[in-house]
Parts: sequence; C-alpha cells; structure tokens
Amino acid sequence: MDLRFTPEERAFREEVRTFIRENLPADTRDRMKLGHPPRKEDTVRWQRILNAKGWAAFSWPTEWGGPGWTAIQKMIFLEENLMAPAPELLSFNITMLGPVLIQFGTEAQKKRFLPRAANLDDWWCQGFSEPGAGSDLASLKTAAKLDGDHYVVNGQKIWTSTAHHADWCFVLVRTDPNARKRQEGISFLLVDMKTPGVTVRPIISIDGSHHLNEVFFDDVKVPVDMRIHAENKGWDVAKYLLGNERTGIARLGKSRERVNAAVAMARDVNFGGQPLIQDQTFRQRVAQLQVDMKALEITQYRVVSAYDKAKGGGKPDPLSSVLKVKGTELLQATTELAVDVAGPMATPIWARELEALNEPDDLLEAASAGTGSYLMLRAASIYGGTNEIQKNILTKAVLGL
Amino acid sequence: MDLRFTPEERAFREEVRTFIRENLPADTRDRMKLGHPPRKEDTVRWQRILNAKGWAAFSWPTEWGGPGWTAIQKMIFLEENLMAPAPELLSFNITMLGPVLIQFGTEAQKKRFLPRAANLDDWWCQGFSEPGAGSDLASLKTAAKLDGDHYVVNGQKIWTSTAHHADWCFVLVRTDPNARKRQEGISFLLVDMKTPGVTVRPIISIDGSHHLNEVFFDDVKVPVDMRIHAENKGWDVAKYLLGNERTGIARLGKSRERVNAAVAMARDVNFGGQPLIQDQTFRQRVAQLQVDMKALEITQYRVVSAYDKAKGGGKPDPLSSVLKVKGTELLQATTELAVDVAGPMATPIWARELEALNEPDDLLEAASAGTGSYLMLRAASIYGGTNEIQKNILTKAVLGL
Amino acid sequence: MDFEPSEDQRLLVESVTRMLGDTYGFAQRKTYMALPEGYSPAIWLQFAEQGLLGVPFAEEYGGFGGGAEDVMLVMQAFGRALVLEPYLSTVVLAGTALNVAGNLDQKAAILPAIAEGSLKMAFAHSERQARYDLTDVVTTATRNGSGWVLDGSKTVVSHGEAADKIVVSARTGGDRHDSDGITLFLVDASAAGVARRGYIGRDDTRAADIALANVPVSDADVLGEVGNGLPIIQRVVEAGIAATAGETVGAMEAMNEMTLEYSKTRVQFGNPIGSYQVVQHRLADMFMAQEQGRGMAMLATMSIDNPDDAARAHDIALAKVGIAQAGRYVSQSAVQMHGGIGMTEEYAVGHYFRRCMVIERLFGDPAYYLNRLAAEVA
Amino acid sequence: MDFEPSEDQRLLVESVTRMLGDTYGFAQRKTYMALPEGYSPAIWLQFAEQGLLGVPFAEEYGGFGGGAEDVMLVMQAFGRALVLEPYLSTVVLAGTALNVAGNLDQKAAILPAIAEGSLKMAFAHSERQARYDLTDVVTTATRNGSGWVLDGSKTVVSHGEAADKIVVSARTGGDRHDSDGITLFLVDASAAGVARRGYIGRDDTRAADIALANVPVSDADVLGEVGNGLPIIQRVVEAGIAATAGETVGAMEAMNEMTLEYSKTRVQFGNPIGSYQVVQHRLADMFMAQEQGRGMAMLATMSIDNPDDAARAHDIALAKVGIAQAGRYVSQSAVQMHGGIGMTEEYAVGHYFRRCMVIERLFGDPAYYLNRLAAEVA
Repeated sequence: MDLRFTPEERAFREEVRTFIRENLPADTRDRMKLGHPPRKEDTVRWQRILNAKGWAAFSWPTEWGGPGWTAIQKMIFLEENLMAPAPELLSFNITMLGPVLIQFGTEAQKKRFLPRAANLDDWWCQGFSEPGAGSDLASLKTAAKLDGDHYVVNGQKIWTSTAHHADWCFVLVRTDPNARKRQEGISFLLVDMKTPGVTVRPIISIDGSHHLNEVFFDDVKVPVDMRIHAENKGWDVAKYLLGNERTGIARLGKSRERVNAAVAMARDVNFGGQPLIQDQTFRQRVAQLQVDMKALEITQYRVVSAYDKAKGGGKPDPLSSVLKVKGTELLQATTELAVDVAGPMATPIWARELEALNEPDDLLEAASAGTGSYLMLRAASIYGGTNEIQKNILTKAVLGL
Repeated sequence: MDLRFTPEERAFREEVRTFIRENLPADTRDRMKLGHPPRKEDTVRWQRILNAKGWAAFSWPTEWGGPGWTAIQKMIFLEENLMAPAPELLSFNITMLGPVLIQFGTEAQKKRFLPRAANLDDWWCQGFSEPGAGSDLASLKTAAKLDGDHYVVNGQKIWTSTAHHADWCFVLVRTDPNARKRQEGISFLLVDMKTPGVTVRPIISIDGSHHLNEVFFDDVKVPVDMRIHAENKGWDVAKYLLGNERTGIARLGKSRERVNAAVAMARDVNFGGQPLIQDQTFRQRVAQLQVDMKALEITQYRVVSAYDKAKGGGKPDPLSSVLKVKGTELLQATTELAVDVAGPMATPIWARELEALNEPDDLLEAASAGTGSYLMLRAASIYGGTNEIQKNILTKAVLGL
Repeated sequence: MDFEPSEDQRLLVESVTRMLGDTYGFAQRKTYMALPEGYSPAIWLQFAEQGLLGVPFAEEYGGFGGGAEDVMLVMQAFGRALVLEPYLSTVVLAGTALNVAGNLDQKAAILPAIAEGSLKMAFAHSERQARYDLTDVVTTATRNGSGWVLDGSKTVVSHGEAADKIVVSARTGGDRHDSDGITLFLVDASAAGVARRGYIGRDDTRAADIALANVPVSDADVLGEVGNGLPIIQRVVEAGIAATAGETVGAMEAMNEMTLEYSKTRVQFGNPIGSYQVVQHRLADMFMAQEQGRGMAMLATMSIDNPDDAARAHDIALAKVGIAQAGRYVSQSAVQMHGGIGMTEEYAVGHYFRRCMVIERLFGDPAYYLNRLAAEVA
Repeated sequence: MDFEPSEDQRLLVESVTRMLGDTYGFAQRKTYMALPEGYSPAIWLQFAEQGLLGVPFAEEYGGFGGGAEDVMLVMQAFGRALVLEPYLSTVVLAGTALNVAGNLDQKAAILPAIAEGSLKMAFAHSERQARYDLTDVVTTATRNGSGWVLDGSKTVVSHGEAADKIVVSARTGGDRHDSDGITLFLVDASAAGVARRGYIGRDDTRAADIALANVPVSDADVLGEVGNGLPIIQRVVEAGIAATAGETVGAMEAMNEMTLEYSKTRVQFGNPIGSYQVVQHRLADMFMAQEQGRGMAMLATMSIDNPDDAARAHDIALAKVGIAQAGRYVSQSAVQMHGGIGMTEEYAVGHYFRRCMVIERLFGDPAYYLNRLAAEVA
C-alpha cells in the first residue's frame, strides 16, 4: 500500500498537461474557458489531434490502437483534458461503441468501424431510451423484423444526444416480442443515419441549446451484418456497455474547471464594496467544494485501480454508482457556484445578444455561458440512470438489500 | 387577512413574559440557562405556580379550568415559557391525558383526575410503546384480561419517559387478541404506579441521563372504572390523543433559547485570536437558523389558527407533521450549533466533575449541559413518530399518494 | 393575526384565476412570448379592465385601494401562470416609488394612467458595477439651469423597452458608495439621449440595458427629495421582494402540482413513480418547502409597511433568504422528479425553474441578505 | 498509487482483528471501562506482545518499523472496537514527538519502553483559552540554573492520568499568540508540582486537566530545539489527525454494519425496515459517506510525511474536514435508523456516535480547518 502518486505517474501527468497546452487550438480553449460547450468542429479537431498522438482510443487494448495505460494513467489523462478545458473525447465512439465492438464484434465489424471511431471519421450516437423506457430501459418497444438479409426497424428513440451530428447510431431493438423475459427479446444494431426512414427531430433543452433529439425509425432497413452479437442477445451487449469500466463518469475535472472559472469571475464582481473573492462566505463555499472534490478524486482512483486489478471487464462495478452520484452532485454544486457568482449577470441570455451585437465582453459571456452550463447540468443527475436509480443499485449490489 | 399581530396579541405576549420573569424561581432559571433539563421539583413547582395563575391547563375548556385562549395566545404562551427558559408543562398531564378525559372520561374520572393533573398533584406517564411496537404502535402485545370488576394486565412497555417520577400511567392494552383488525382489540387504561406487579427499570440515554424506562406489568389489577371509553375502543382514544391539536410540537422556543445560549457562549470562546462571535461563518450560520426559525414560526401560527378556525378537535392535522419535522430539524441544528461552539469543552462530562468538585464554572457547565441536550435531542426525530413516519403521513394525507 | 383572505380578496383571486385560466395556458403564453413586445398588450388591457393595474393605488387615482396582501395574492396567481407582462416593473416598482415619494401632481398624472393601462413603466436603478449594492450609483444628474441632465447607464432593467416612463436613479451628490446624494427622476422613454438595448431573459421576460447621454429632465420630474432617494429605493426594493416572494409561491404551487400529477402517471418498472417511497418523501419535502416559503412571502408582505426601518429591513432579509431557498429547492427537485422531460423547453417545469432562478437574484440574492443578517448577530 | 495492503499489512490487520475479536466485545469493553484506570492494563500488555505499541518506531528501538499506513490500519481496527487504551496519546502523539524531535538518548530511553508496554505517555499542549489555536500558549518555562521551571495549566489531556511521562509545551519566549518561543519538555508525571484532575469523556475515555506549579525540568528533558516547538507540535497534530481519521473509518464501518444488520431484523408494519426504500437510500448515503471518508483518511495518511509544509497542511485540512463530516453524518444517521434503541447507553451505536463527536473536535474542528482553507482561496 502506497497512497502517493509514483514518480512515473507524476511525470505522466506533466507529459499530458504539456501536450494539451501545446496542442489544444486556442480558439477552442478560449470559448470553453468562458463556459461554452465545444462545437462539433472543436470536438472533431481535438479528437483527431489526440488520435494522431495515439491517445484517442485511451481505454482500448493496444492491438486496436490503445496506449496501454494503467487505470490511474487513464484517470489522469481524462482529468487533465477536462481541466484544460478541452473537448471530451466522443464517449459514444471511445467508451461505448469501441469496447462493445472489441468484445462482441466480428473481425469485419472491428476493422471497418474501430479506426474510424477513434479518429472521429464516424460520429456515433446512442439509440437506447424511448418515451416509455427511461430508467426502465428493458421496456423498450422499437421493433426490428428480420426480412431476408436485413432487419426492418420501426419505432422511436428519445434523448438521443448529438443525433443531429451523427453518421451512425447504435440502437437497441426488440427482435422477439414474445420472449419470456423482456430482456431476452432485444438485439443490438448499428444503423447508418443516412438510411431512408431515419428522421431526427431536435429537442431544445432548458438552456436553449440543441443537444438532444428524437429519432424516428420508419421501415428502416438494416443489414443483418450490422447486428452486434447474436440475435436477442442485445441486452448482454447493453449491460456490458453500461457496466463497462466507467472511468471518468464523475467528470471531476469539469467540476474543478467550473470552480476555477467561478473564482476567476469572483475577482471581477463586487460584493459590498470589495471583490466577491474577498468574502469569507464565498471562500468557505469554495473550500468546502475543494474538500468534496478531493474526497471524490481519491474514491475515483480507488475504484478504477481496484477495477483494473480485478480485470473486471464488463461486470458492472457497483462503486461506479458512487462516482456517478457524487460526481453529478459536484457538477451541479460547482456550476451553481458559478451562477451565483454571476449574480444579476446570469439573468439575460447575453451570449445571444453579444453575438448579435458582436460586442465581446468576457465577463458577461462567462456569466451567460456559465448559467447555460448550470441549467444543462441539471440533467447530470438524470441521464445515465438517475441518482435515485444509482442508489437503488448500491442498495442491492453493495448492501445486499 | 392581516398578517400582523394584533395589539391584544402583543399585549398578551408582554403579560406572559412579565409574569414568567417575575415568578419563575431563580434557581430553576439559572440551571436551565446553562442547558440543564429541569429537575422533577423544578417542573412541579413551576406548574403549580402557573396553575395558581390559571394558566397550567392552558388548552382545556374554561369549565375545566382552561384560560380560554385563542390558538395564537396558546402558541405565544408556550413560546415565551420555553424561551425564558422555564420548565415545560408536563405534557402527559396537560396535552395528553387532560383532553382525553375531557373528550371520553366519565364525570367521576374527570372530577377525580383533571384538577390533580392540572396542579401536578399526580405525575402521569404514557404507556404506549413496546419493544416490538415502536412506530408501528398497533402491534402492541401487553394484554389485559377482564376478571370480574378489574382487568389483569401482563406485558411490557418501553421508552416510558419519567415513569420513575410518575404516580399514574395511561396504558394501551390488548383486550381482544382475536379482533379482526389489530386496532380493534385495544383498550385505554389508567394504572396507579403503586399497584403491585408494576416494575420500573431505568434506561440510561446516550447523554448519561435517566429519563426513559421500561415498565413491566405482572398480573397488575386495574379496576374496570379506570378504563377510558368503551372496551376495545382504546385505539380511538389513542388516535385522538396523538392527533389532538399538537400546539407547540415544534418546540420552537427551545430552539431559539439554544441559539441564544450558543451566541452567548460564542462571546467567551476564542476563534483564531478573536471571540468566535466575530467569525463571519459562525454569524452566517446563526443567520441561517434565524431564517429557518422564522419560517417555522409563521407556519406554526398558520397551522394552529387554521386548526382553531376548523374547530378540528381530535382530527389529526396533517400539517402538524410539518411542524414535527421542521421543529425537530431545528432542535437538532440549534443544539448542534451549541455543541460546536463548546468545541473541546464539549468532550469531558464536566457537569459531573464540577458537581463532584463543587467548583462552579458557568462556561464549562454550559458546554457540558449543552452537549447533553445535543445528545438527548438526537431522539427528537425519533419519538412521537420518526420523521420518516411523519413524511409518510404527509405523503398520504396531503399528497394523496 | 388572521390568515384568512377577506371576501374581497377571495373575489379578487377568483377573478384573476378565472381570467388567467381562460387566457394564459402554457400554449397561449408561447404565442405572447412570440409577439414583438415579448408579452401580450391585449392581456395588459384585460388586467386594466379587471382593475389589477390599480390594486395598490388609492381609489382617488382610479385604484383598488388595496394593501400588500392584495398584491401578494395577485402575484401568486401570476406566478402560477408565469405572466410575462410588465406588472412588477409598472405597478409594483414604479407604483411604489410614486406611492411613497410622488407629489400630488405626479400621482394624479401617472397613477390613473397606469391603472387604466395606458402607461407602462420601469425602474432603472441597478448599474453593472453595483451588483447588489443599492448605494453603488455612478450615473450622474447635473444641474442645468432650471433642470437636470442625466448621464450614465443602467443594466438589466426589467421591461425597460416596454416602458413609456422610467424611474431613474442618479447621483446629484456624494461619491460612488455614499447613501446620500442619490436622486430619483421620472424620465420619458422617448426623451432625447435615452438609448435602450433590449434582450430576452432566462425567464422568457424582456429586460434592457439603458444608456443615458445628456438626458434633460425638468425639476417637476424629480421624484421625492433631491439627494434623498435611497430610502425611496429601499421601499421600492422591499415591495419588489414581497411581490416576487408571492410570485415564487405561485410558481412553487404550480411545480408541485405538476410533479405530483406526473408522479401518478409516469410509470417505470411497472409502477407509477409516485408509488416509490423515495419519490413520495421528495414530494413531501417539496410540499414543506412550499409551505415554509409561503410563510416567508407572508412575512415580507406583512413587513413592507412596518414604520420601524431596522425591523422592516431585518424581516425582509429573512423573507428574501427563505423564499429564495424554498424556490431553488422546489424547482431543482421538480426538474429532477420529471427526469428528461423536465429538461426540455417544450415542457413548463423548466420555465418555472428559470423564473425562480431569475427572481432569486432580483434585488439581491440569499448570500447578500444572509451577509446583512450576519452583521446583526450580537 | 497502490491501494492494496502489503502481505505484512494484511497479517498485521488479521492479528489485531483476531485479538480484538477475542478480547474486545462490547460487553468485555464495559468491564474495562469499569476498571480504576478506565481501560485494561492487561490488554495494553497484549498490545505490546503483538508489537502494536511499536508500530511506528524503528526496529533498533524495538519497533515494527512501520509507516503511516500501518498506523492507519491499526487505528481502523481500534475504531471498530472502540478501544479505550492510551494508544493515541502514547504511540501516536508522544511517539511522533519523539520520532520527529527526540535525540538519540531520549529515543533510546523512551521508545523501547513504550514498545514493551512499560511506559505510557500523554501530550499536554492544549490550554483552555486556546480552543483550537496551536500558538495560543501561556504556560511558561523559565530558566533556573541548568534547568527549567514550568508553570501553567493544560486542559483535556487525553489519558493525562494514565501517563507516566508527559510531553508538555510551554513558552520560553514570545507572547501568547507568537509562533516562536514555544518549547516542548518531557515531564515525569510524578514530578513535584504536577497536579492532575482526571475525568471521563463523552467517548468513555479518560482525560485530565493538568496544573503545573513550579515543576522542575532538566535540560536533558527538553524535546527538540528551545523556542522552536511549534513545527514539532504541528507534526504531532497532523499524525493525530491521520490516526483518528483511520479510527473514524473503523467506527463508520462498525456503525454501518450494525445499521444494515438492524435494518434486516427490525420489523415494523409487517416488514423489515430495510425493505423500505427511504431506509435503503439512507443506508446507501451512509455507505458513500464511509467510502468518501476512507479516502480522506488515506489522504491524511499519505500526507503526513510530505516534506512540503504548505501542501501537507493543505491536504491535512482537507482530510480533517472531510472525515469529520463523514463521521458526523454516519453517526447521526446510524442513531436515527436505529430509533429508540440507538439512544440508549446499553447499545453500542451511541458509543460510536460519541467517539466520533469527540474525535471531530480533537486537534481542531471542521469550521477551524475550513477557515484555514478559505484563507488560501485566491
């Protein structure tokens, strides 16, 4: 037992930090420092830079282009990337589809999709949730009928983030409506978004952004060889995907970046005649967040390194529910800090105005974008299994109740 | 709608405050200011002083010696009494047994017990909870068999506070083990604690105090005329008792008194070279408690005056669950404030030492007694229906779920 | 104390509620948002016909002669419907300024016009550098012959675009943070040198930045005493806090009703989510927050006419903190209990969430008022 | 980073756990409390036989040559059993003072005696007026020929009565709040002028107030440099924080196991309370607090040997706040989930509750360290 970072780990962090500093495009960094989400082109450009360096497929085995990092190294890499702040790797490609293909895909499927996923030549999205199937995923209804060498898919998905950017979508469909258990009639298909019958309708979120979509499938033909794993075994694939090592699920680096942004803003706003950063109460609130972020950081290293040791590929690690709950609580607490610092400047949707008037004002833009991320991250405790569901998981898996 | 106190109400508060200031025995007040619970003799002496004034039976109809106050007046009286701080009226006598006798008692029972209860000539205790019947009261097992003109009672009660002081106990017993519904086989008896077969065993609480007891009934003979209401109708009596106007259930005055005590102590303890009371974080914590106490105060006035208007005698007011939950949260938050102010002085059980050494030291004694009340009030969210149960009640009664 | 609404108040609430029921469904509201004004001038006239625009004004000025309680009840109904119209800025803020400090001519000229719906107003006090400090004013008013000239800029002025007349604060003396030397002026929105840049707020309502360059104002348009505007501003802010507290109560009621209804209909794992105890207790907590918050709105309401300045400021601070915290808790919980649908623009709950977020920082936020309360601890 | 205990550490934990399993049941513990010492001298000797009293000492002094991680693991086991013996005061506090500042003679004379169980010690630094300020020392040491004379009083000295030797801090220079001028002395408990008033603490362990009147101390018993005691005191306090953090983790584990077990057996309304979702989620929250707290104990442990003073102080402060908050949450929840039985002296959970309450305020409480962290925000 040695609870300190090894010299190698410290050196690795330095290497990552330096590479990001030297290679992250300035316009991307500047927009994100103000609290804006990355644009599609920011994400594509940065993932390709990382891929050229051999880091994009950070969690994949070396044979498929992974860097062969330890769990601690992966963690360090993700944290530094978020703190930069730099665009996150497209998780649909890297942490979802990639491992699934590697585990269940045919050679042809791997050869065709993995390299393009790593380089973001294909933008993938996830077709799981349905209007009636949120936390209760297994109740999904989208149907796929086998017809010769292809499936015919009909149904609707919802909350499909970035579907409007996506080239491909991995979709859970019901191939056996009569299966004994709901989980047993489900298959996992890869759908080209350009296929006739696929319609994407935007969902505008409460921050005014277009991130989510509804996706409709109307007699969409999907070749049989676009099915992953056996027919009616899609639930195993989904469980593997959802349970797979959830490194970075806490997105702690994002919370740290938000606190840094709030502290920076607090230097420039007034509180009773002095800069807000001088206010003892504000400082204590930041201190409490530092405590909570540090606690989560250590838990995170413990979880991923234990996971690594256990070689628990695919088996859901119940402790990752702790990371999800505490991580999202922090994402919400830290963006709430930023919006409280913004004060009255959080009220107008400045960014829109400023773009319109093309009058750059970093403080107002940071206030407005920071408010947007506060609003958007109210969803953090909802997506990927609500925090209520996460506690149910802990209750059963850890406490055995 | 007029949300201000009337001149009459303000005058009444002044009258109560003055009477308490002029008549509360100094030794009682001084001990309680340090955070000690009142001794038996403190409670008896003070209730008799109030009874002589005509205020002890504050919630009873005038025909039975009540002062005929409005709900707001009752509230003001209880708050001022707690803030003094003065011993609370013995609730078993005044808010539990009294209303029950008045509603269900025979003339003989009323004449015999009400005046003595008001004057605390009889100290009553409550025999409801049993080892297997806590929040789930209706599962009680203590049995009473009718044998001629008396019942023979066998069984055990627990958490019986002040049973070791008590002359009498009102007890729920099972008179029909074969009743269709558990609630239908229960009767309500008055038991003289001097009856042969009654044994009281102390339970020491985590603050080291002897407040609770186990009470064992071993072939205890109880005359039939000591039964309240009809046989097997005891559950109606219990429901009435528990649901009856729960004025003062929040014990807000106690919370206010604890904050005042903590603030006073904070003047005399050091925090980074200045008195703790100068610390901004401490002051903000007090301010937040003032906000929460004020919110509860108003809710309390709304609940009791609505109750008064509705003349809802006996029907449980679901909103009283809000008073219980928020009131106990505040009792715990305010005693926690006091124990945090005490700092290291909260560690030793000083009071005991100081008594032994007879070296009076108000600061240490306040720290020690304040710690005792912090520990004791961990029970506030447990007794009288845990806060979890209170929320269940709200869920059903208010939300209709 | 008497918490029961009077007969008149019951009728007032009934009529407002009926009108909003007919005219202000969530879908109808969307169409008002889409209008160039960002609200419905037609609805504004209906408010006038119903007498709502004169609630706090004396009958001699065409008002309803109502008290703070009446305003609270109206704002509560508006909070439930997420009303977009400039009621707060016109009737509550500017109205209070005139009630408190207006001379007979000013009242006679303005209050009846407000009450009949022909005059909309805004209250332009906040400046960017001030954040929440009421004394932090750098806009200047300099003597010019028999009148004044205003220079400076005001920010996030609620309905600044819609206003025909604007109450503007400016320094006639003293330095940036001084309590003395602030004066209020009645400025025509159309006056030379007034430039307004409007924008939409997170709460769907319009606000504006207002630039004042050499704006001429006559002596007759000085509101209250020269150099002694701060006490008026405080009364206006307190009235605004009480009114928005009532509005928050209405918003909480609406969110809690929506969430309760959703919990009965949304099925997951074979049961309505309202059958799960954790959801039930969350709803119970939301209900408790609503009721505690309602008490705080009552506290603000019963305080604003308290002649004791210190006691009034103390109670208003308590109320502002309590209602803001209640609103934040209820709106965050309402979104969480709704799940994904609560995060969407098409669904109402997110709009209530954002309105509460905006109200929380109108006239100062909880940290600001807790700080003020902490200073009094002794 | 490697979170896996080594083979040696696994064996250490196993043996401690086995011994405590045999000797330290809750009922057995009561009998130790009842002894005149307030703990069991026999158990103390078993600790010695097992080598526990020498864990952090070099082998040349009869020690185990262990590191901070080993102490953490032992304290965790002690926390589970609510060990009453003067381990913290002797091995961790006094032991660290000697490890950090003792000269060869002092180490040779004292450490082996501690390790073999023949010498118990206490660390007497805190004075009543200081509350949590380490520099607030008014006890004086005045030069007297070749030695020193101590005057003053120390408060709440853990196991002050049991100690054979006491590490005492006193001013050889400077004023009340000065960092410089504090010196540590090794004082025989039997020395003339040492008066101890012992008492029981809320956590069932003994502590004492110690009065020093004209206590003579020789130069040979000066621990570390004259006037430069504060850095030593800080190291001692940091070691104490790390050790009690480990102890808190053990206490949380025990409380969570008890509560989980109770939730499976306690039946209300026909079902075990553990079948109710609200109880389940509370247990999940308690588990999360325990794991987050464990991380904080690890942070303190990995920090105490960090040569970077500022970084070490920062991490220790983070850890102290985090572990204290976790311990408070878990112990308050454990009592709540147990209901009435949890409030009684006969049941173990209340004793864990009180031990956590006491640990929380040893070496400074969360408010104290949050204040320190807040000062660094920039």
